[in-house]
Amino acid sequence: MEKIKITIDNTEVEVSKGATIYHAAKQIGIDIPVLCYLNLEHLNIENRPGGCRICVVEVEGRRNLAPSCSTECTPGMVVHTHNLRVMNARKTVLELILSDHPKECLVCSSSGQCDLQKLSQMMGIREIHAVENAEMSTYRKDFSPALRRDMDKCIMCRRCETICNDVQTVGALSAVNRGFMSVVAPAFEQDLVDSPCTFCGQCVAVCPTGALTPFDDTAKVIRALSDPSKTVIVQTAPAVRAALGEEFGLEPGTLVTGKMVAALRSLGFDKVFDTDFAADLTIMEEGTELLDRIGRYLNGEKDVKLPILTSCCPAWVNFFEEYYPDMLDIPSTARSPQQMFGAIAKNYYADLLKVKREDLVVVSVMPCLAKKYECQREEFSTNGNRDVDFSISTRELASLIKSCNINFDSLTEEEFDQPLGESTGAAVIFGATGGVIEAAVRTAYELFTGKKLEKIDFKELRGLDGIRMATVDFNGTPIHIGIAHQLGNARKLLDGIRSGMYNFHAIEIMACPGGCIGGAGQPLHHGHSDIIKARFDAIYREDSQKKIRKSHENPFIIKLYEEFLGHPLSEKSHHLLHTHYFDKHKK
Amino acid sequence: MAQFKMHLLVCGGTGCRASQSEIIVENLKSEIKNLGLENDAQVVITGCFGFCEKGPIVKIVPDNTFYTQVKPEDCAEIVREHILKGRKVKRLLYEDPETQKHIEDSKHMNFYQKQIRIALRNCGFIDPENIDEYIARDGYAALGNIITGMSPQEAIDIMKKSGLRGRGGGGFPTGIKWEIASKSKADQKYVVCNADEGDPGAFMDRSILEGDPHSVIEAMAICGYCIGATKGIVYIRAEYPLAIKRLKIAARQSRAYGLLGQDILGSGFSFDIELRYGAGAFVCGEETALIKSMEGLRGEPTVKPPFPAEKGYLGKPTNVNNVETFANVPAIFLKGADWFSSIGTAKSKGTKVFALAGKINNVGLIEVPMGITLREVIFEIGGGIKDGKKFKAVQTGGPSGGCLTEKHLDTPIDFDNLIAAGSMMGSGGMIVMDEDDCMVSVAKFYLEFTVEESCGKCAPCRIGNKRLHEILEKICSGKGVEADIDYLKNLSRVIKDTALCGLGQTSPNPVLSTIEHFHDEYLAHVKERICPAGSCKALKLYTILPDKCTGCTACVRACPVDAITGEKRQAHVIDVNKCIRCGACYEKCKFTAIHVQ
Amino acid sequence: MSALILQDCHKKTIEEICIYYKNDPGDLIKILHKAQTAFGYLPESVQREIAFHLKISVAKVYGVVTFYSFFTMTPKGKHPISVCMGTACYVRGAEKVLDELKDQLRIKVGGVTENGKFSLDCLRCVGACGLAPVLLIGEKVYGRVEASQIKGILDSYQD
Amino acid sequence: MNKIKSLDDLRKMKQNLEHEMNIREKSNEPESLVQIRVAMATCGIASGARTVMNTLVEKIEKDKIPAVVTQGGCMGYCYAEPTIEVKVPGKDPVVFGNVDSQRAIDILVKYVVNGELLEGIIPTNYQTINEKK
Repeated sequence: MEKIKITIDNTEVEVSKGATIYHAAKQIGIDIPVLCYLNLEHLNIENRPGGCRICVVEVEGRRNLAPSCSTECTPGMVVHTHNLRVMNARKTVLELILSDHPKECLVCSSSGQCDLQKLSQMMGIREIHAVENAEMSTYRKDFSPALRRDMDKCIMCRRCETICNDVQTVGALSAVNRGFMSVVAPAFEQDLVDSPCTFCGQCVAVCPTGALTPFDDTAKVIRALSDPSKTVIVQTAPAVRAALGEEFGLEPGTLVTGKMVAALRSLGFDKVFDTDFAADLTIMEEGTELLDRIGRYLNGEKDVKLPILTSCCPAWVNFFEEYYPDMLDIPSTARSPQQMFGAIAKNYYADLLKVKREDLVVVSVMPCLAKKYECQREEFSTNGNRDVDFSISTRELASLIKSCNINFDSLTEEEFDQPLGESTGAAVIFGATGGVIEAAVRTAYELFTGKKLEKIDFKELRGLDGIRMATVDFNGTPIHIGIAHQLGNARKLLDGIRSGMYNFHAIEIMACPGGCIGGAGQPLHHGHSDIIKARFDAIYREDSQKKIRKSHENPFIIKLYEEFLGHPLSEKSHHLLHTHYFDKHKK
Repeated sequence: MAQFKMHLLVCGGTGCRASQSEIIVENLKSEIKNLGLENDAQVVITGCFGFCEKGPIVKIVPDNTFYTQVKPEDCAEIVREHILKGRKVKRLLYEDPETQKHIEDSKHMNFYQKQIRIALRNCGFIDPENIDEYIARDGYAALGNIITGMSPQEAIDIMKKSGLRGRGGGGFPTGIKWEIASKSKADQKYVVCNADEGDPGAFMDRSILEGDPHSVIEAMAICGYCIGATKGIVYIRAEYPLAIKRLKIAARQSRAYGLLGQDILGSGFSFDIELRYGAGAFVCGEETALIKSMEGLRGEPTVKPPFPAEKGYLGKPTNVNNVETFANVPAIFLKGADWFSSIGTAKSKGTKVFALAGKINNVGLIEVPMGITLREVIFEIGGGIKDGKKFKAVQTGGPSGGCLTEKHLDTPIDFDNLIAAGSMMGSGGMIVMDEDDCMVSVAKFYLEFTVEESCGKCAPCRIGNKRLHEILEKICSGKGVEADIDYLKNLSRVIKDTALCGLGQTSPNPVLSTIEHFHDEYLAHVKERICPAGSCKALKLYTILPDKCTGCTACVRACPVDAITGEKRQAHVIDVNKCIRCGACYEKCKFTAIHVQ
Repeated sequence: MSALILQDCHKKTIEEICIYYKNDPGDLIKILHKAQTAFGYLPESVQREIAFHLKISVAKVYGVVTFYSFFTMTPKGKHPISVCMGTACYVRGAEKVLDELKDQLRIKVGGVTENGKFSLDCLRCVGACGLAPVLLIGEKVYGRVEASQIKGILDSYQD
Repeated sequence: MNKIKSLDDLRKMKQNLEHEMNIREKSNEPESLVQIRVAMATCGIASGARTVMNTLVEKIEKDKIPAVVTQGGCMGYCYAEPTIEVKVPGKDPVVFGNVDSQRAIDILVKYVVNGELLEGIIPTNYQTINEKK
């Protein structure tokens, strides 16, 4: 790579050709502030519209200031990142942005998380020069089951637009209008529920302000907890334990399973269970379904639909219901772990406790916003009573813990309750891309071949590449597996299948970058994709430390089948653990 | 074939068509037929003559008779008197506003005397819908010479030598632009003609396309040969239906002659053009925004570099020039780079087309050599200020430009001098203002335009211009304070320094230049609460002239805020502090005793 | 925003326009121009249909429609009135003409009179600066318009 | 329309077409051309001015004489109609009376092209038609 030398703030720095001033500065420890710029290096996601103009610097010999995020270094360039001209420009531009931004930071749900707030603090903004009663651009607010849009707070960084279109290829959002009234919105500025939005929430995950925030049911959870007539149980998704600690200042990648359980118990949940239990259950059902289809396929049955697609991710389910209505028969019919847990809790566990379904409140803690929507789907309710009553996010759990005066750091680690708290390493890795299919392979291999698996780690299925393909040897039968995370990659894979370019037996798809660990309910990464990498490693660390690492060996799962379900794909299973899909256009 | 002795050239530009020039053509033709003069006189519909103030224009050659404001009912007289009997119809001749003399020969009109027409060489001269007339004037000869006898680099060298700079506003040397695009390697390249003229008050590109579409097509083909492109795209405003029509006709004719298409003139070079329509977004005049728009997207500019010459339309190297720039190209190759560079100033060669408008006698389109002074343009060609008022300022460069004043009248006009004076060439709009124009309001007017046309992508332009406008509004409504002027200045400078594209980077120019040249006027607004030009409604000062007031009390009853007091049959007084400047008293007073300042 | 429910013939028109441009999203703006010529405006249903044929998101189509001032989502009046607000017209009193029109028609810029007879818009320079201020009603150009003439001009549109 | 196949074809085509534009081209720079003005008032036309004009135009076109023919009103020499005024660049204008087709050609060939003096010049006080009231 060709190298060039430039001078930044009187320091010479050597950079690769093509590097931007922003990156060159970073190399020598100068952090130029940015607002619209977003670079998730590990995931190949970049948003660089050059629109906010906060990152401007002075380049000697240039007429105007240069946006450092998108100006390439040229040999001999002399850059000043903080002289009077630059500081004045940055401050003035920031004031302009603030002059069109509601000043309700104290009560904003992004308070403390907001990049704009942090920036104005950093820049020492103490007043906003503008005409009295300066006009603000205002828009209709939009509440959906998973997220809310308050676009008065939009600063047109376009991150959400880039994510929704270029990364996720969902196309729910676009910049609309022009000039002062321009904003990112669904078509006709209608509500998100009327758009193709999948509620993946990745727009929320990258929003630098409080314009896009999760729909928050924490208040209802608190009410349920304080209602003596209710038994409130909680399930926590695998990805939550790998990220929750970040909200309490712990290093990314710190596993806080035991502290999390302790905190939940101290919040007053009657039972603290694990979604991982349901994940093991999912593998039993989905794995069996996979083997059934492969078996029939190998027997030469013509109408067998392959590949089988995983169906744990509700945003992904929404995506194929919207865009692949012709392929609704290929995903696994197995419900997601969250919903399996809900169904078992309300139909099995409630009976064990001898409480009425209506008096058992099931709360889920999820890394995900789409789960908030999923638990509201009609098919997951019985007589208007949901299997999962409320879904709150990792971030919301953190603030609930904080607001209840619980000192997370000093908690003693505790264990999950039983029977719905036992889980295997296979369930843990559901939290990362490739994990579900690896878990399925671990079980399917043994069931298919009747042999014990020698090597439990399927490293060929792991990684953060957007699309991965691998072939697993099932004792002489090659099983072709495809993996994609982020919906744009899913689309590529699906289009390839539709056109006959790919031949897979099984495909795992997760809507969020890195899988659930990068979900929109997780602590915000603020553009640092290495955080996602750290969570990814933590998940596999937890797996390797587990005593049992294959779902079909989970003793409580075995017991559940013996006592209640019978066997995988039994009639009861079908009724409680499987679902069907809808063509969104026919709604 | 009949040998016509006279040609009646009738302007078929948008302006004259709006005043029934099509009917005029019909009437002239039928009267010629009536009198059996079909073999003597030919009626030709041409492009714009530029003298839009007095349209519709009928020009008769070879005697250069210039009839102005011709009405359909005048046609019979023109034919009977002039064509048949050789007597000019005096009352329709152009009358010099100074001498009040009718001028028989357009060569003697001040309007035309100082003009040199290169880009407009065929406008008002040929029938734009007839390719033969273009060919008769050496049309496509430049293209033919180049593609059969020159290497692309040789042609580029001529362009560079000519010193032609982009006429769209920036003034980037055209030859260098072509050279960069020619050196970019790609399987496909594009030549784009920017005809998305959007400056309010500038209409030269439209006039060229309406009056001489072939010159643009020829130049695009030349450019295509030079940079190695076989495809050309004209991005044109949808609001220009006539220009679109003429361009389409021209392209069709060129194709029929094989001057567009495969293997042009047996040279092996192929080139064709297509049209794309703008849809009402000023920012699409900026080349990166234009490219986005051509791709069917929102016309939002992108950060440069990469420049379109490296990565443009569909990611391919793209050369974008505007209409006027292209219109110069064939002439340069026909007459030589030396000829072209002999016209103009040291760094600005050739001519520039300006659209003269505002409070000036001769509104119209003119083409003058670079280096001409504003005084010559406004007072000689433009015929001075309307209604004998006093010249105050001239705005050049549209919303991106600034105001020039009395002290700039003798500055030679070229790219660099205008920038040094705080304005810019822009696309060539020139709006003349007189003593009745309030410069704060003028700045406000332009900001209103920018606010409406800002694409909204970058914060300084989206919000900053809005705030500038709000402050100007505040000053015009009499609520401004002195600190506002300082804030205007700082905000303007920051917007210039930080905005993403040319639109934002130049949008504060009207504010900065009016503050610089008319600081007193701003001060009068904020300190004395007076609008010296008397144009800001909220700053009008109403007083009662005691000697005229009869004390009838009509005004007292009209005043909605009881600001007028006085005894019956005694002179009344207006309390300035109470007065809301509604003007009700002024309307009611029968004795013109209310004085407005 | 008025809801136009597409009939089969409407759908066919849109399909033909899209096919003419090979369903190429790069020609979206041309397609929108043609559709607006065909329908007079671009209601939601038309935009949805176009998005469907071009296989792009409706949000993108809407984003483009709302970016360009030439495109409109409201039907125009029978006699669309446009006031030129170019600089030349502005300094020669276009604002007064516009105010008078607003008063007479009792609508704002961008509005349509209740009876659907007139709609009022501004545009930027028709290039008839010699005739400033200029007013267009339909295709007809009125030059050197004064506020006092407005009533007479409007009255001449009887139907 | 036939395709133009080469640069030569284009040049030939230009030559064939340019005469149609001559009148306009000439009007562009009248000062450098010989200006011939034919008096075309009623008296002139009655005496055959139109024929004279046609002859002039055709001859100029045929021989590519750098001259332009325009019409004028009555010059006041009704006794000598048809009359034409000829102004050679750099010289004072001269008026010829009683011009017929043959004389018109003579004037063109002898006076305009060869600069010979001809008979039949009407003495004037060197007023051009323009200045006449």
